[in-house]
Amino acid sequence: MKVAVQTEPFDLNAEVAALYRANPKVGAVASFLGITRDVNAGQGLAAMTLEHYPGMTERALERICREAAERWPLLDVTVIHRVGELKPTEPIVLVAVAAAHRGEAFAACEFIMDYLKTRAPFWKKETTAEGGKWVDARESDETAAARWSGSSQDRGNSRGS
Amino acid sequence: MKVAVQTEPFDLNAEVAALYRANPKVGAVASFLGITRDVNAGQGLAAMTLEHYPGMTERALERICREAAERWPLLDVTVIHRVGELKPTEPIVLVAVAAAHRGEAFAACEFIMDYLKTRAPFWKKETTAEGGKWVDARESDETAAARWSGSSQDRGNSRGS
Amino acid sequence: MTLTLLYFARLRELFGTGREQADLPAEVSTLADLVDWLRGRGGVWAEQLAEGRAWRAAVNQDMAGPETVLNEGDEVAIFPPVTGG
Amino acid sequence: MTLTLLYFARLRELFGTGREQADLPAEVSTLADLVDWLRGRGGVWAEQLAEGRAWRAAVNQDMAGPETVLNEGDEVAIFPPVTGG
Repeated sequence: MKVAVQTEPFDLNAEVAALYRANPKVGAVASFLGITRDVNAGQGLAAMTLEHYPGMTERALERICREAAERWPLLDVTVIHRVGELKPTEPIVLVAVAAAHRGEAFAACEFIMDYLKTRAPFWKKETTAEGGKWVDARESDETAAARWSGSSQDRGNSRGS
Repeated sequence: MKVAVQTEPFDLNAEVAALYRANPKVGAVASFLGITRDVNAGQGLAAMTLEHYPGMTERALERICREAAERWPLLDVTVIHRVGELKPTEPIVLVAVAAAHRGEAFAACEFIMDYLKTRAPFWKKETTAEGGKWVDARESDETAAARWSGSSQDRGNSRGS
Repeated sequence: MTLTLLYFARLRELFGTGREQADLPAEVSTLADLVDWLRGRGGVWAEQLAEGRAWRAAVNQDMAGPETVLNEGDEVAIFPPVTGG
Repeated sequence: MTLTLLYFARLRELFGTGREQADLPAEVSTLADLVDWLRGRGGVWAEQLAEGRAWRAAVNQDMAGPETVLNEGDEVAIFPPVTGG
């Protein structure tokens, strides 16, 4: 398991290869890349600045990954989240999950993203022509995280590679 | 949309970057990498050979991607499937889906994989110490594909990036 | 009616060919008829295409069922359930 | 009781500080008490931490609720709902 919070870009090839190269049991790697969107379609967003809570952020990400590993039979997990200033079309976050079969890899990857969005202390500030603006939390993110409570624990266990 | 069937390896970085670099509306890229597992954990699988039905395979993959794009608001899709001889821990297939938000990217990526597994004409043959053996189809793959029929069309539309 | 018949994977190996041109008698009009006619060759053909064996077929590169009507010049492929990914 | 208080993002900017040591009166024993005490500062404190405003808190780097009991030396962070990813 690897959890990192960093200002530098990451290398998707290297991060994903690290999950399957060393372990011949890996049949599936599901990954998610979050990208800085230019919501105004080129008209305004110059940059996004990400603030975090050093120490707690890493703990929260590690806890989220452990919870995923308790729910599904995972072989490895990597979470990298960038902080500081990011330009439009730059990757912000990578979540990559290795498993024997695809069902659990997909489910765990989506679970980790849903929890990261609501429980990991990061805050985005958009810089536009009019100045800086803190991004509001989305209620849909709370909804997405909430659906993993309750009866959905077996999701992804019954499917093939 | 890009669909390719090829013997050569592919570059995950380049393929994924092509989905988001040119389009500032992309906020999410969900991707799946299928890897040649060494099911005997090092004791036997020397290689996997993938056969396909040239012409029909590409048509089937394109149709699967179009179906995904009809179900979810996608911004781009790439599917690359390798054929020929593959060694353990080598990637076989890449499905990468770009969207504004993560819910639809995850759902479409998993949908495409589930359909690819049951409707795209590829066949795997394992070469072990005892000789060649065609891999049997898994019933769990039929089950995975079947769950997309019916009422699940809206899956992934209600969630954030 | 003349058809191009393609076989893949296990069936290609067992039938000893991946491609043939077949001249079919007039009573063959659907995919089910064609498979029945192929079974008539006996041996591995009868065995592999027997009732209850899992095989799939495509006509002109689209998945097809037993009732699919065949036409002069069609490309008909018969193969095991797919196992890609 | 002395606590380390941390503020992040919008709250850090509005409060004009990201970190302070606070000496609290004896009647402050829970997170709810602490927030009530901070509201007593008036101005942006009363405004941003008012009932109905969305804020979150962590005690010693774990998410915490109003009933969480505070102890000498605790690190208490107050911040807006998170927006990473």
